[in-house]
Amino acid sequence: MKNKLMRLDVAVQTFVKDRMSIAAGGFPLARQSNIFIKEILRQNKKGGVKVRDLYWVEPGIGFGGSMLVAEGIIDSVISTFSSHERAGLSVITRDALEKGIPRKIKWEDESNLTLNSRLMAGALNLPFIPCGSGIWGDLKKPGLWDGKMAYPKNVVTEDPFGSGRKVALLQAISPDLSIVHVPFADTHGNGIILGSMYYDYWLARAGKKIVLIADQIIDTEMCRRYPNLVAIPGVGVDAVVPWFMGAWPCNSPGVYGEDLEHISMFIKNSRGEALRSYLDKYVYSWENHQQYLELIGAEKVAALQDNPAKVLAEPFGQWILPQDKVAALLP
Amino acid sequence: MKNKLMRLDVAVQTFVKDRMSIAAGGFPLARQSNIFIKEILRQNKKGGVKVRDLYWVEPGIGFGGSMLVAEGIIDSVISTFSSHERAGLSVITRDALEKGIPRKIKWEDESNLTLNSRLMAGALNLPFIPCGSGIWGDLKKPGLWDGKMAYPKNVVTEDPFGSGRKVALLQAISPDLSIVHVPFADTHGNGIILGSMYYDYWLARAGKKIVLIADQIIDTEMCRRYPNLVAIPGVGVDAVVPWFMGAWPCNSPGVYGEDLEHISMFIKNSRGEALRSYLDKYVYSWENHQQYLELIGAEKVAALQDNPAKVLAEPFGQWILPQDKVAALLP
Amino acid sequence: MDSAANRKELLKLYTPMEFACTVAYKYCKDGANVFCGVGLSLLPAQLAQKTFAPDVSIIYEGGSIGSVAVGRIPWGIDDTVIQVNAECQTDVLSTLGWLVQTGRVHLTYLGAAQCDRYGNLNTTLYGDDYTRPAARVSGSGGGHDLAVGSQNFVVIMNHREDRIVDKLDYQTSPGFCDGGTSRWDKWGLSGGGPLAICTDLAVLTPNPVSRELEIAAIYPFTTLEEVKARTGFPIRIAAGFKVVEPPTAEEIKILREQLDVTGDFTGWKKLFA
Amino acid sequence: MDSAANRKELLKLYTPMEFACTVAYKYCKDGANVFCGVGLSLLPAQLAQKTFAPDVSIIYEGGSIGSVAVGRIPWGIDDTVIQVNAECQTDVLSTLGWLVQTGRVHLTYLGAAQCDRYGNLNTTLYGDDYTRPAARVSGSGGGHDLAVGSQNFVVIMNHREDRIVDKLDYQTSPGFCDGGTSRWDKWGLSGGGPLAICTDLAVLTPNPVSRELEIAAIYPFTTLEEVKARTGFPIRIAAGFKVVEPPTAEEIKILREQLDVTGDFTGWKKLFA
Repeated sequence: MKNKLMRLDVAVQTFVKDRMSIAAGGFPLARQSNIFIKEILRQNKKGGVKVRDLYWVEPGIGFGGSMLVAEGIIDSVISTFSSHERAGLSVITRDALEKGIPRKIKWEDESNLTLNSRLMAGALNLPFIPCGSGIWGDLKKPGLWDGKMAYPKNVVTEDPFGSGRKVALLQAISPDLSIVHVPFADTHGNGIILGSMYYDYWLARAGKKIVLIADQIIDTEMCRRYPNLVAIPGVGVDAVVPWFMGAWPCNSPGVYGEDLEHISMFIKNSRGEALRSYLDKYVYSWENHQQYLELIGAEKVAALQDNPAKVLAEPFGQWILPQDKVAALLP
Repeated sequence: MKNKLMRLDVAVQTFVKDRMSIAAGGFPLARQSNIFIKEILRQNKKGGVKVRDLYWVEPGIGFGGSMLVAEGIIDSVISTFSSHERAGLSVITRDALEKGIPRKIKWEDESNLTLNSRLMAGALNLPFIPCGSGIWGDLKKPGLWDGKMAYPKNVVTEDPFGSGRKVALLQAISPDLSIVHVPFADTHGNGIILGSMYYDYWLARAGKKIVLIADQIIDTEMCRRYPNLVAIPGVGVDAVVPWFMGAWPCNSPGVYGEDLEHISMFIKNSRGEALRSYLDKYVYSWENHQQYLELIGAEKVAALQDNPAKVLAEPFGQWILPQDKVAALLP
Repeated sequence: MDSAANRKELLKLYTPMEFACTVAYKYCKDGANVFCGVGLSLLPAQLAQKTFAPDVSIIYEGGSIGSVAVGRIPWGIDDTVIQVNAECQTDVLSTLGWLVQTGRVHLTYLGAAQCDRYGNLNTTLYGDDYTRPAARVSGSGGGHDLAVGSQNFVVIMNHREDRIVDKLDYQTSPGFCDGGTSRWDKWGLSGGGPLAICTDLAVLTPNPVSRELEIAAIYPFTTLEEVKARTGFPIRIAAGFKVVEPPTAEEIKILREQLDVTGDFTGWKKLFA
Repeated sequence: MDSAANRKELLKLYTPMEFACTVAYKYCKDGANVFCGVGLSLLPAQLAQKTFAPDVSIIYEGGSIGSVAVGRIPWGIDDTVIQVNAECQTDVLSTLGWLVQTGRVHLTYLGAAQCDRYGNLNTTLYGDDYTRPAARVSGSGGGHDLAVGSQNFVVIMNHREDRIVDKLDYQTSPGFCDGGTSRWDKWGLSGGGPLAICTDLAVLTPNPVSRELEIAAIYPFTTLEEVKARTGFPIRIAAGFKVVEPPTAEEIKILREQLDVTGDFTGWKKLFA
């Protein structure tokens, strides 16, 4: 099998195009693809990509998704909720939806089952999938609401096999790109997830292209020893970006916990000048992985790693490739 | 959570009823629910259950399924193939289909994707699911062929979302009972699979009732340390039957390999008196687990355990509960 | 009895949401599979688990099953503190799709921004224009799916005339739909709908025939008049109406010392500020 | 050249199925994702992997990906010897559903009981009565799904007039359906259909327009006449027709010493019996 390691900047330049649909994994506090999202913004500023209108698919719009909305490069969202969990609602998403700041965005509401089902249908190359959700209520109403519907919403139909049961047919979603943050991946693209999977099993598979961001690159021997832990088979993955602490300030169970302090600070700095300063510092100011880690701070990194969930990763330490070896493997 | 351990005989008496549908996991050489199947036959003889007509759903009819056909208690089969892999075709299934020996059975052919999809639909409580398979050819034709079709087969339809794509709608299968052999399960019903999953992720979930047969009962602490290895969540499982070597002569990766010698011998003894003697000895002659193991033979058991795939189970030995502790936990 | 004085006294001892939690947790049965969402809806199942229902299985939609939060109450179902000791980690399709839609989840606790007379819920937005909401709330998350498929659910929410309403601003999750048996006959939904709406003032339960919400109980610090005034539609009194007893010392001890230690959820720490 | 003598000599050195395998494995490209079934179809991808295509990824439908068989060639995709060192173990929905149906599988090797003029396959039964087949073979397994979704496939099978036929006894897996572009236009199937049928006598490939199978090559030990006589429909000669070169020493060495060690698959050990 092939070595699929790729530098962060190269991955964004290679896979991200304007007006594409991107499905991003994780959940508001967990394994969101934050470093990849930041790199989209950084490359956009540097001219490495030119992105104005993304079609964004994500279970819950939290930290990363909010930054894209804040920078005005989201045209449309398909999601099920928008919050930082107990830390609060997404101020940025609210401002966009309620006030059109910095721009009006189109929004399509789904439930977690309907959205995950739509992505599974995409992964299985089915044009649609039935669901018991989405029959009653407003979720089935047209969502992308700028007056020009991109497609019709749920079609409620009866079981053709005569049970009399009603289901909603949901249109499949096959995003142009799926991005998923994982704690461990090998050079072949085999991705291991520890802790809750959320949508990621099918969300990853749904992408026409699939990019993993991994905190640690592991020796393939670990996959051979624990093949049933490989949630995302490398044979379907297009690239793996190694980036320790890439999900920060979200958690990456087994490697580090969520930085609730930082997320709360972000929510408080989600408007105007404070937001500008925040983005300047945390998205645009640094130049490389080392500076990124310095920005978080060695003490903070250590504190986030010292998390009860680290027990989940304990058996695997011996297979983590050292940084210099990973650097040597990066084309 | 509750202790779901159950004795083999009690499990068969509790969950098996005549004219029910049973979906059985594994693949012809792997993790078939052979001990549970034998116990159905044994209880049938002893009067613990009275079973004449089972509706049998299994990816590939191999060892266990053939024994049920041989004893004439299968009315209908939904399957995708019938063989012992390289060891040969199932003589018993062929005799039933070609010559009605010992009785005519109804047979419905599926492909591995269509059957697994139908079971996934059952697991998700969907009445049907679309599929790209089952559009062309004879798989879509009525299968249960005694003149009284139980239900219509695949309905070919167009994507209601306008892509122009055609799909086959497949009717869901929600078997009354799913039985899956796993190497490890805890008392709460959390089932761990090592090696290929075949259909078992969704086949297990599809059952209205779910029974696991486990070679080893493990401490729940192992599930807490490797929660991502739990393929079948205990919260949905109804009972766990502890039975070391329960899949024999199939393999149970991590614990033992397939007994090709025995399977080849079974194929050679698949008719007439030889078959009778085989069943008398291997199904009906023994009284308890110890006698069952003696019948296989200690040397053979040791040889089958000494298999390169044992590396998959190496990290988990410390959590295997000793036999006396398991016995004490059995109600 | 002087109800105003009474109220004053009780609200020095307990917060309204502590009343709601201690009513809500009694709907949990031992051995049940219980689904928890975020915020306040996290508390009742954990309270039940620590008291009369040790064998309850708590399921979080992200895939965490059987975990016991370590150190603090989780900020969400995706918090690391419930990633630590789960018996099983699976995914949303297995929790909301398999377990919920096949009826294996006995009880779900949900929060809501609005609830209508038939127990239908809005967790999405306020305002009459979806394209520019007056206020966006979180969204469905798994709420819609749980309301559809869970055997039953209990809602915990605030009681104001713009929250317990005649008409939802957005129909996120089904209760009894158009009332009566329409949930099943007309809409074909599998689960049983809401057992109760536990607010900060009262407990509302569905009339067994019309499925319209009625006042089943009020907390001792309020009055029927206040509850009616704070309800956005004319509401009836249920048969067997009663006044809820205050939480027991044990309930309060567990809630405050083991669960909502920081007071973020029920606000109890403000009582002593 | 004395073709009878020639034939005799070559068949002392190689079995017909060794010819079939060494033709078939050349369709495999390095770096490709290749799907293997059971029996003979297991050999070509492994031969390619051990020669010019070290970066091939072998996928088995049960879920085993990237494994290298230990000790002996697997008796099936469920044999323990390919459970040992897989890089990933997943399930049938992920292999046949995700990888195959999204076009991520470049090449599949299939066996068949019958093949018709358009490369459609029967792996289910012989006879004209489904309810009482003259002979039951195995069944579809994943064959139908692979024939539908794999970018392309190559068939390895025996060449007899009742195997390469005008009309299948049972339509298990689609090739070019009714011929021409009907596979895509009429039936809407995603994959590209068969590249070649490698038999024990010849290599059949589809005409680029009609998609009817033609004789692209024969093995040196046979004749066009024999191949035509053993084909159940009048078959044309393809443009560029040729006679296949015998397997190389390296190919034979790997096939016999590393893959089909027991001779169960190609029958080579009988040559020396």
